[in-house]
This record gives sequence, structure tokens and C-alpha cells, in this order.
Amino acid sequence: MNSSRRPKIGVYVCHCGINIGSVVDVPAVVEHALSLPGVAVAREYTYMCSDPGQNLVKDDIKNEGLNRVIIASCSPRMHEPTFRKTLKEAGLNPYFLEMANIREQVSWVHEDHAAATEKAKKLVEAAVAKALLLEALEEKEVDVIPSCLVIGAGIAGIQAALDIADAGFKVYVVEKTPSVGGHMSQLDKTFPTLDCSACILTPKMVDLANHPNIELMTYSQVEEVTGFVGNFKAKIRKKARYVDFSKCTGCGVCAENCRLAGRIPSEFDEAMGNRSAIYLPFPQAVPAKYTIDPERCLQLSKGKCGKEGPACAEACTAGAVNFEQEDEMVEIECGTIIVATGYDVFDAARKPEYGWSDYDNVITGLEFERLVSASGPTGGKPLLGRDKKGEGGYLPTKVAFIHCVGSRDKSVGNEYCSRVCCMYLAKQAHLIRDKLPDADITVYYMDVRAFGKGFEEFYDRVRREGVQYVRGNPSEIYKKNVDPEDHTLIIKVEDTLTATALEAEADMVVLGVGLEPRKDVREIIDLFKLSQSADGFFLEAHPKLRPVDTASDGIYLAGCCQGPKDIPDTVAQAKAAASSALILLAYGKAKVEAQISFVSKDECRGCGFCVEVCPFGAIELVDENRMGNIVKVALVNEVLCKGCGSCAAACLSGAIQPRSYKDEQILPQIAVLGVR
Amino acid sequence: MVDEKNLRDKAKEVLERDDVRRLIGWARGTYGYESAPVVLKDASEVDKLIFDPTCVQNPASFITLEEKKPVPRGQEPDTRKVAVLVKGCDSRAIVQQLVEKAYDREGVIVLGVPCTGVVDRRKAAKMFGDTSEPVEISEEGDKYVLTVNGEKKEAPKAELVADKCLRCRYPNPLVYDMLVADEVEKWADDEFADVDEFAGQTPEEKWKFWEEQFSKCIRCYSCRNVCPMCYCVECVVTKQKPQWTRRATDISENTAYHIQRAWHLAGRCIECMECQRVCPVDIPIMTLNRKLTRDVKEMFEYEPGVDVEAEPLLACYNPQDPEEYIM
Amino acid sequence: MSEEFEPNIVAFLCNWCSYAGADLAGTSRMHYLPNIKIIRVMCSGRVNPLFLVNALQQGADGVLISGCHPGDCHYLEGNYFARRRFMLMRKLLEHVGVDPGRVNMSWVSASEGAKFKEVIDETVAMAKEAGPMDQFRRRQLNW
Amino acid sequence: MGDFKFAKDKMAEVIGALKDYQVLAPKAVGDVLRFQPVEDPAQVSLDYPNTNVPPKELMFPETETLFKYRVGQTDIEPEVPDASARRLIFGIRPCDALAYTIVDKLYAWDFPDPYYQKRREATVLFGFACSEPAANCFCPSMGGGPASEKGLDALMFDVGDTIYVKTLTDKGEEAAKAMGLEAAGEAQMKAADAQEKEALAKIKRTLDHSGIPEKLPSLYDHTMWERFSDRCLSCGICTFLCPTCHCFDIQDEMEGFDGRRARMWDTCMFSEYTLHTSGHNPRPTRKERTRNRISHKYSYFPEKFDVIACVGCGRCINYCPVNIDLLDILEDVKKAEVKEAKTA
Repeated sequence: MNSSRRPKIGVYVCHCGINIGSVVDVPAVVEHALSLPGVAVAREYTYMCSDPGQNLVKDDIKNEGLNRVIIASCSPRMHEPTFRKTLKEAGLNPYFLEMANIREQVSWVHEDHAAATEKAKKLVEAAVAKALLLEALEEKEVDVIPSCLVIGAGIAGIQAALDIADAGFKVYVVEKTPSVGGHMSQLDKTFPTLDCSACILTPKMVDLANHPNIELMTYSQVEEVTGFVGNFKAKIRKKARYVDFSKCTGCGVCAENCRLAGRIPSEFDEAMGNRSAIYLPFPQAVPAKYTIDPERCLQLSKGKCGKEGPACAEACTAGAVNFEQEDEMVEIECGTIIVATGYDVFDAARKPEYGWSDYDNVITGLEFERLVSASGPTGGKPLLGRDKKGEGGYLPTKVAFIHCVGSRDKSVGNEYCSRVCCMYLAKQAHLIRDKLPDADITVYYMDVRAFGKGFEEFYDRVRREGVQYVRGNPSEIYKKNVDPEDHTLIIKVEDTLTATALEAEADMVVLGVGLEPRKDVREIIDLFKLSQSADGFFLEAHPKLRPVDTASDGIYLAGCCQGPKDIPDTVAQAKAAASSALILLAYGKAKVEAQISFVSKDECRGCGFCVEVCPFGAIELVDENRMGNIVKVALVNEVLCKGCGSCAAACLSGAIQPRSYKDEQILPQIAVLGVR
Repeated sequence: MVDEKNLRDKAKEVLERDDVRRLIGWARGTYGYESAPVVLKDASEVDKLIFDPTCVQNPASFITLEEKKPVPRGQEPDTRKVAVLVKGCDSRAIVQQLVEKAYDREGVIVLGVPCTGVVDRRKAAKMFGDTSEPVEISEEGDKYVLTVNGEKKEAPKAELVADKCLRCRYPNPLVYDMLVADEVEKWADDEFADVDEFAGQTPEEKWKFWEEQFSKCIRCYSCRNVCPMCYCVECVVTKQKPQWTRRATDISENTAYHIQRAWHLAGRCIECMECQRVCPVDIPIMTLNRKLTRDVKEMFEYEPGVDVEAEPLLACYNPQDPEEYIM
Repeated sequence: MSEEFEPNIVAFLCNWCSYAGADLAGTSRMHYLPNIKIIRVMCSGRVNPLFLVNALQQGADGVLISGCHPGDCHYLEGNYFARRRFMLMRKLLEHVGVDPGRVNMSWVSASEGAKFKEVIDETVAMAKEAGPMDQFRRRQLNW
Repeated sequence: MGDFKFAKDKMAEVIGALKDYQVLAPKAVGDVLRFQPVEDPAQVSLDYPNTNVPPKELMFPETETLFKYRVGQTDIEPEVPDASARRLIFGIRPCDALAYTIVDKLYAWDFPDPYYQKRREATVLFGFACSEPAANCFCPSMGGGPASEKGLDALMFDVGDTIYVKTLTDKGEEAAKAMGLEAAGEAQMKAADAQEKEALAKIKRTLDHSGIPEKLPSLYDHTMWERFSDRCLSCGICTFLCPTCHCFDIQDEMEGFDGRRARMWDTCMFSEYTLHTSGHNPRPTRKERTRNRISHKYSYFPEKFDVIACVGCGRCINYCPVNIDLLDILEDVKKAEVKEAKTA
């Protein structure tokens, strides 16, 4: 191919509409390019990434016999793939492309036009210097194991798993808790349509459990992930339920007989209700199999349960209870991975001024969901102040909802908006109005962000239902007086529209707690080599164009682990992640990084520094016959190598080098850019 | 004190073995205060071996200096062992060479020579003048006794001994298969006072110093070649593609060369000070190495050439590594 | 110099965090000084500290290495190695008399466009402070 | 030619008087002596054995630009040194002056080297006879001597508080006049002769090189070399510091797309010296390199130019860090038995 001939470079400077052209003197850059060695063609164009733009390049490659191409335009992180493809289509090796970033690094960040133009020239010059030394690389492919591992079985995980399974591929779903469903299963109604959360979720949960292509592992955790795109291996710990999965019929007699029945706060009910030590998280739980909580169960924690021994085992006619059961390790192989580990709600205790820890009539939005849910501890009645047994209690008359608790709040380190609170509080206000027609309801807000489909309409409807919206962020909530019979709370707040300080009363306060990254986010990061964005949620490969991809090939994100979302957005992203994973699964092959390290055996001193440095264990020392002498030299595993180049910086003699980023390709860039 | 008879007997023993190819040690020099490294291939030569205060060179250097000669077709490479005599400081080179897999431990037979200090040729010449006749030096208590042109001369040990010995922490070999003499007491320690003193200067003062030093450099590469750690097949410094440093001798290239040389010894320099000793234009090369040695010790609690099991400094890390200055 | 001295800075940015951070600074139209010229590498661990020496030799008045925050390296560990190497090389250059203000490193994540701008401004300021790097700049061809 | 003298304490004035010469004299950085342009005549001292770096660098610089160019353009600008500037090397030792006469032969041979020759022509050599030869001097054995006049334009003797100057060429005479020297008398001449004899007597090391040039080729594959090469560092000291070694490398240096072609000292002791592009190296080990160094000086060079490329200055012996002693080698050469050796 023409690449072997002496370099013939084409330089294409993009105006990017006016994005570059309005700051950088593009013609001047083109002219400068033409003065550089090896440059045969230099052109400017409005949009190089457009078809006509790309055709310019293709035609020149064909007609002018170009064998190196330089695109001076936007960031290579944006369009490098685009133009590599262009070269390929014109029959040139895609790695004969070099880009000069004169938009993100010049026109968008520099005001001084002259200086910007000079810098653009330099960057093009550096690109030429490197292009002269580029070499053809070959793109290899590896087979993709036709299966996907989904971590987390909330609505995101469920949806992604179902889509991939329906496409005919094997899916492993790993859920940490005893049941699938995630946070959505805790919700009562969903905004703005008010359809019952359980009613729309439960069928999907069941499909998940029954799908022939899906292997569901609840109460399980991934402990180790190795391998690379197309060929991942995962070690999964199936925690002991102490209940024989196959024998348990889910009848529930065990729970009724448990000595701790109704004495353990239920996670599912946000501790508004109680459960037994052997339990089903909630009635519609999937799988409908009981689990023993080893921390609480007397038999497991104390080693003794009553005089006659464990009552649950006694009661279980199926003989499913098995205290000897042990954790089980399973190892699976998969080609792709979808991370859908969800979120935690903001811990209201971190806003002590709101008194959530002190007053039982200050509750979080999620607690409210359980309180008003027909399947909840109060059968749907918003009863407060119930006793230990859950008896008694009163219905509130003055209900206050507070926005942005733990969101848009630098003081707790959450600068972001949680995107769901405005609407779920509106919905909850509506539900209260429904259940307590006479209650007076006030919502304290900073702004109301009703941006979604049907949101504004719903917000308007709620307001017309006599819910009062006060613009103000409460500074403090405290009990009006010590009398235990009087539940009245005082909300100190400034109505910022009328600039009047209020001390409003309420006997029920609902905190619109925001969404946060999970507490165990670190473990997951280490497990899958993910990175975090500033807000602590997982970082996608590109905020606009690769919103479900991660930096690691074959690993995708779905749902709130990537950032707060409502249900429709979560489902949409889950489907996106599924289709991304399906691309690899359907195509059956994954491209292997071409820009990887190689060893020049004759220069290698066999010290093994590179072996020690390589984060992927991609390098080993092997015997080499050097003119009759057996010496050790480094050898690179081409699939494991990711081309980071740490080896090259550790190598004393420069014997190991990452392709496209070799010393001899970087030094000329330094030579050009270093000169003042 | 090392009994040369005993040393030669041990050497003879070793050289008589069929699995030994050569033995590296010291021999009397041809003039002045010189001794000469010597490579013996036959037991009959052992009488050439000496050990006295002139034996400053580091024999470990000559293990890695030996080229792997092309083996003619049909012949087997000579894989017999190499025996080497080493002082305490020299032995650290062996340790580091093992850390860097220069050869297998089984490939070498190390004859350890406990040492009480060696003479700095330059100091001696300054004091007693140079001479065409080889000078014999022996140690008597805290004095050196020299025979210069037949005349006996004396000098306090402290005035003739090499700088490295004044701060010697390892007078006894750290790795050996046999000792040719009894171990000796450690008599000195290293506080890096010289490094601190130099570091105390302003950037301008420092550069003024180095500019003068580096401009003397004739780029003979003796400092690199004598270094027991420098045995790359192809050294980046003299590489043509890419060319890190140009052959031109000017302040720019000379400085780059010396920084590169020092950098490549970061966490590897075992302070035998050979680089500085061999310099024909007296560049205080160790001033760079010792700075790194000190910082490596302080920042990473790391000392090269003392533990065969150690990981190479720059091929490992600690998540808690210091990072002041990092924005 | 009649007009004010404008230092020339060569920066080595890792592709995944810092280069992306620089892109973000661009997309967010954060203005910073044009003195900085960026070389893209896949990982800060790729940056051979001798690149810095070479850059200073070529005439750069300052150098910058920037990578992912510790623990966030796209290649898991590259930035840890980079950190060790940089810390040492900085000390060595300092010992030779290079103004420490010329030798900088930073952690800039893909989401820290604002920080990137700050880092650049600071780096340029320090190089300005240090003045033109003429100590061992290549001069064979100054014609 | 003439006999002149000047009082030692007048040296600054004498040198200062050389208005239209660039004067070069030994200058010390620490203990390291090297010929350098004289900025302040008062700083010049004639109290030194010999310079570490020989004055060959004054004719044949360590690094020298040949011409400059820009890639992609065709015009180049050669940089032949400006010959008009007259130079006077003040205090060059006889051995180093003798060395010039040897190197001259090479640079005048087949292609006359303009860079070297122009410098040579423009330079006046004011020699300085040795009164205190160093431990490894053996110049008499090589046709020179502590007061050898070969290659010099004038020779100075340190006789008490006066310097006796004996001019040897018109160039020397001219310079002496420019210095405004007074005529010398019998006393100085006698003192000079006496000093020369004394100095000669102080030289302990000698070499009888008869037969060596003829014998060397027969030792091509001889094992004797290994005795020295086994400890050779393959560094450049012996050759760079040799006043007669003259090998250079030619390199193109680029900055951006501007470049220069320059030549710089090279040495046959570096493995790169003979490394072929193919990766093949005809002198793969230190043995071949050691052999080549000696053979070139004592056999190949005399074969071509009828003179041994060694003046007995002793630098290669003094500065070798591993005591590889030229005279020691040559003794072995003489002792070596040729029978088992093949001739190349």
C-alpha cells in the first residue's frame, strides 16, 4: 500500500461552522501547513466531519496518493473514529490519521485571535511531525462469549436483562438482596400518570424469574471480575439463605412462627413496619423464597433458638429450613456486562435541622411511599405515631412537603439536582389530598422543575387541588411544645416571594430526599474499573455521545448508578445499555485495541520492569536466542494489553513501546511544541 | 585485614572447578597508586590477585561488561559460572543486578572481601606526587603506609581514604558464597550532609555550579560504562532512533545526558562511586546520584542493592506515596 | 524583553481524564491562556520523565503532566507510577538548578473542566515567575 | 631564527601586546586544565604539567557545525570557520605540537579538510618546554622530547624568573616581535640546554617500538588482547584525550524542521562506532576494539603515513580508569608468540 512510500501528507483544517473559523485564521493555518515537509495537500472546509468534508479526504487519498492524513478540527475524542473510518473507506490504513485539536484546545478557549491562530499552526506542525512517523496498524478481533452479566435487578437491570434475553442471548442477573425489584417496588404510585408501581413492575419481575434465557441469582454478589471485552470471567457468591431454594414453597408459615416475628424493622418498609428473622422482603417478592437474616436469627447468631430449637424449621412442612447451608461460589463467563446497581436515598439524618431523627412525624419521601402504599405497614393509611406493635396512631391535619433535601445543597456535598423529588412530592401531595380531603397541605420549594412529559400538567393539577406552594427553603423544624399529645411542629422558613419570615405549623413533614451514589460504590468501582464523575455517580464514556458506555470496553451503565433518573428515563437507558451490549453479542466479535505495546527483542535487557508495571499482567519474560545465547526478553499478550504505555516509561532502554505513542513519535511533537 | 594468601587459595579452589569460567578480582597496577581489575581464566594466574587499599574498582561492573559473544552454529554457549571478588559496597551491585535479573544467582560465585576502606588515587597523588613505579599501600591502624619509589611514607587514613568510605555503611559484603576474611566493624554512617548542603543553595547557584561542571564533560561515557547497573543492550543516551541526546558536546546535550544518566539510576544506584572516580574531567557526578538516593530513602523508604527480594523502585508504588506539589 | 515574557508550556495529558477535562473546559468555553500546548498520551503512566527534560531542552519554559485522580486511572495504576516518577524527577531537576515552578503535575478528571483551567493558569503563572528557560535550552540552531 | 626572552612578571604585558591574535592558554576549572581563549592575560600561568584535554580540540573541535538547512528546502548554508582570525596557542607542550604534525597528514590526505586546515594555517604555536615531565611521559621514545621543536613556531623555556623564547618559524618570529620581546643571551640558552637534559633524565618510561608495526597484523586474533580488553570499559577516555586520535562522527540535528549537519569526536572504543545499519558489528567485543586502537596507532597509520600515531604524552595511561597501560600492552605485543596466531 502507498503508506510504504515516503510520506505524502494531506492537512485538512475545519472551520466547524464558525466554531473554529471565527477565532482561528483558518486560511493562514492552511498556508502554514503547505510550508511543512511532506505536506502535499492542505485544504479548509466548513465541516470536515460532514460527508462532503470526508469525501474531500477520500478523493485526495485516491487522486493525490496521500498516505498520511491530518485533520485539524475538534477533539480526537470526538471524531477520531469518524476519520479513521474515512481513511479506511479510501483504502488507507486508519492509523495513518493524526488530529490537531484546534477547537476544544484553541478556538473555544482562547480569545486572542492572533495567539489562537499561532497555536493552531503549532498544533498542526506537531501533528505533521508525528504523522511523518506514523505506521500502519492492524485491527484484530476476538470472539465474544454470547452472554451478558447484569449487576442489580432494579427496574433498570430487569429491563436490560429482559431485552437481551428476548434477543436470544443468555443473561446472568445478580441481585444483592433476596428479591428483585429494587426501589421501584417500594413505591406506591408513579408520577405523573399515577399508575400503581407494583402493578406495572411485578409482571416484569415475574418474567425475569421465568425467562428461559435468564439465570437469576438473588441474594448474591459479584466478588471478582477478570478478563476483557468479549471474554469476562466473574466469580459470584451466592449467599446462604439457610432455606433450601428448591423446597421452599413461599407459604410463610415459618415467618409466622419465628420467635422474632414482627420484631425486626423491615428494610422494604423503610423500618415503618416489621418482619421476622426468616422473611420474604415483601409479598410480591421474586423469587417467592424465604431467607434467614443471619445477623438477627437467634439460631445463627446466638447458636440457640428457644428451648425446643428453631420454630421455623419446626413449622416448615417442606423441611426447607437448613441452618447448615453455606455460601456457594459460582463462576460464569460472559461477553458483556451491564452495571445497574442503582442508588441510595439521601440520609435525612445529615440535615439535623429538619429533625428527622428526633420527630417520628418527620419522614422521608420513601417512608411516605410505604406509609401510603396499600401493601404497606398501615394498609395505605398515612398513620403517624403508632406504637411498637404498629397499633394506634393519628392522621395528620397539616402536612408539609420540603423540596431539595440533600439535593442542590453544597453543605452536604450534593450540588446536583436529583430530578425526581419535585414530581414525587407533587404526587405525594396529591395522594394526601386524596386520602385526607380536609388536610391543609403546603409544599416548600426552591424551584419546581416539571420538565418531563406531562409533568407541568400534573404539577398544575396538584396546585389546583388546593396544595399550597411556598417558595422557600426551611431553615429549621422543631416541636411547638413538649406536650407528647401535641404533634405540632414549627417550620421556620422565609417566603422568598413575599420576603416574609414564617413560622408555619405542621403535624406531618415529608422530606423530599434526593438520590445519592450507593454507599458501596467504591467496591463496584474497583470490581469493574469504573470511574466516577464529580457527583460521585459512575462516569459514562461521553456525556453526550456515549451515555451508557464506560471507559472499559464491553461494560455498560443503566439506571441511577450513572445519575439520578425517573422511571421512564431509567427504562430508556436500560434499553440503550441492552442494545449496546447486544451489538457485541449479535456481531459475535470485539475489536482488540490496535495501539498496544510491542517489544524490540534486540534491545530488551530482560530486567522485567515492564512485567512488574503492567496493570493487566499482559507482559511476561520468555527465552530468546540471541546469536546463540539464551537470554530473557519481554513478550506482550496482544489481547490483554490495553496500550496504556506505562511499560514504556518504566523501560530503561526504550525496548518496549506502545504503538502510535512511541518515543520516536512523541519526541518530534515535543521538538515542535517546545520551541518558544 | 585480608590475608592475600588465603584470598589466592580460595580463588584457586574456585578457578579449579570445571563449572567456573572466569574470576574477577584486583591485580597490582603498572604505576603510581593504581590497581587494575583483572579477569583470571586459569588457576595458575591466581598469584596476580591482590587486595589492598588500592583496590578501589568495583569488580561487579565487569560481570555485566562481558559481551555475550555470538555462538557459532553447532556450538553451545559457555554458561559456566563467573566468580567475583567484592567489597561490601561492590556487593550491593550484585544484589541490585540480581533484582534486575541480570543473571541467575547460581550463575555467579561471590567471594566476599570485608573491607576497611580504599585509597583515593587523586588524594594520594596530591600528597606524595605521582610516580612511574607502582606504589604499595598497607593499612596500619588509622594510618596508611605507602612505598613511593622505595621510600616509606605515612599518612592518616582519613586524609587518603576515598569519600565513599568515609560514609560506608556496608563494609561487609551483603551477598556472598564465601568470605576471604573475617567480617569487620562498621565504622561510619551516612547523614547525607553533603546533599543537604548543596540543596541549600538557590536555583541560580546550583545551575552556576552545574553549568561549569557539565560544560567540562567530553562525553566519553566512562561514567556510564563503568556503572554496574548500566548494561542495557542499547543505551537510550547513545540511541540513534529516537535520539534522546545528541552526540554534540554542548551545555544542553551534556546536561541532558547527565540528567538522563542520573535519572536512570534513580532507586538503582548502589553508591560504589565508580562513575565519579573514572571521570577524566572531575565532574562530581555522585552529587546527582546521592540526591536521588536520599530522596528515594525519604519519600519511599527504599534503598537499592540491599535486598535481593526487593521490587524495583520505579516498577512498584504505594497508594500513599507523597504527592505534595501535585495540583 | 520589551513586551511581557510569555512562557511556553508543554503539557502531557492522559486521554481518559485530563484530556477529556481539557475538552470539557473547551465545550464549556472556559478561557485560559494560549501558552499551553498539549500532547495527548493514553495514560499519565506513559509519560517518560525524560520527556520533561527533553521539553525543557527544546525550549519549553514549563512542563505539565496531568492524569486521572489516584484510584481513577483508566488503566488502574498508571497514575501511581507517574506520581512516583514525577516526584523524583522534579527533585532531580531542582537539584540541577531548574526552578521547581517549571515542573508541574496535576490530577484532572474528565469532569473537572474548571479545575483544568485553574491548573493551566497556575502553571503559566509559575513559569512566568521563573522566567525564560535558558539554562540548557538547545542553542545549536538559534539563527 | 631569533632568541628572545621576557621576565615572568611581565607575562601579562607580553600576552596583552598580542593585539591581532586570539591568544589561547591553559585554563583550570578545578583541577582540570584545558586550552581556552585568554580573557585576562594576568590569569595566564605557565606552571602546569600538561592539559587534561589536548589542544587538538583547537583545530578539531569536539563538535563542529558543517552546514545548516531546512527540511523541504534545497538551499544549505555552509559554515566554514572564518580563517582570517589569527590565533596563538601560548604554552602548548612539545608532544601536543608534534601531534599536529601527525594529524596534519590525515587531514591533508585524499580530501583536504578545509575546516581543519584553515584553523591550522591561522594558528601560531608557542611551545613550552617541559621541566617536570609526568609519571607516564615517554615522548623521547616517540621522536619528541621535553624540548622538541617539531611542529612549533616558537619554544619557550622557564629559566628562573625569565622565560627564554626561541623562535623557529617566520610565524613565530612575527608573533615574538608583536610581543615586543627583548633579545636573549647565552645564559638563557645554556640554562635551557641544561634544563632539557635534566628533564630527559626524569623521564622513566620508555618504549622501543622497533618491529611493532610489522608484528601487529600477525596478532589479529591473538588472545593477548583479552588480558586488557577483559577490563576495558569501552569508554572514550583514551581516544578523546589522545592528541593524535582524529575520528569523527557526522550527525544531522533537527529542531522542528530546521537542521544542521555537524561532526563531533567519535571513538573506535564505542561499540556504536562500527555498528552497521543491518545490526551487524564487525567489532562486536572490546577485544576487537582494543586491538583496533593499538593497531591503528602503531600499524595502520604508519603503514599509510610512515609515522606512528602516538607522541608519548601519556594521557591514555594517566586517565584510564582501569589501568590499561599502552606501554604494558606494547610489551605484550613484543612478547607475544605469533605461531598460534593467524594473520589477517
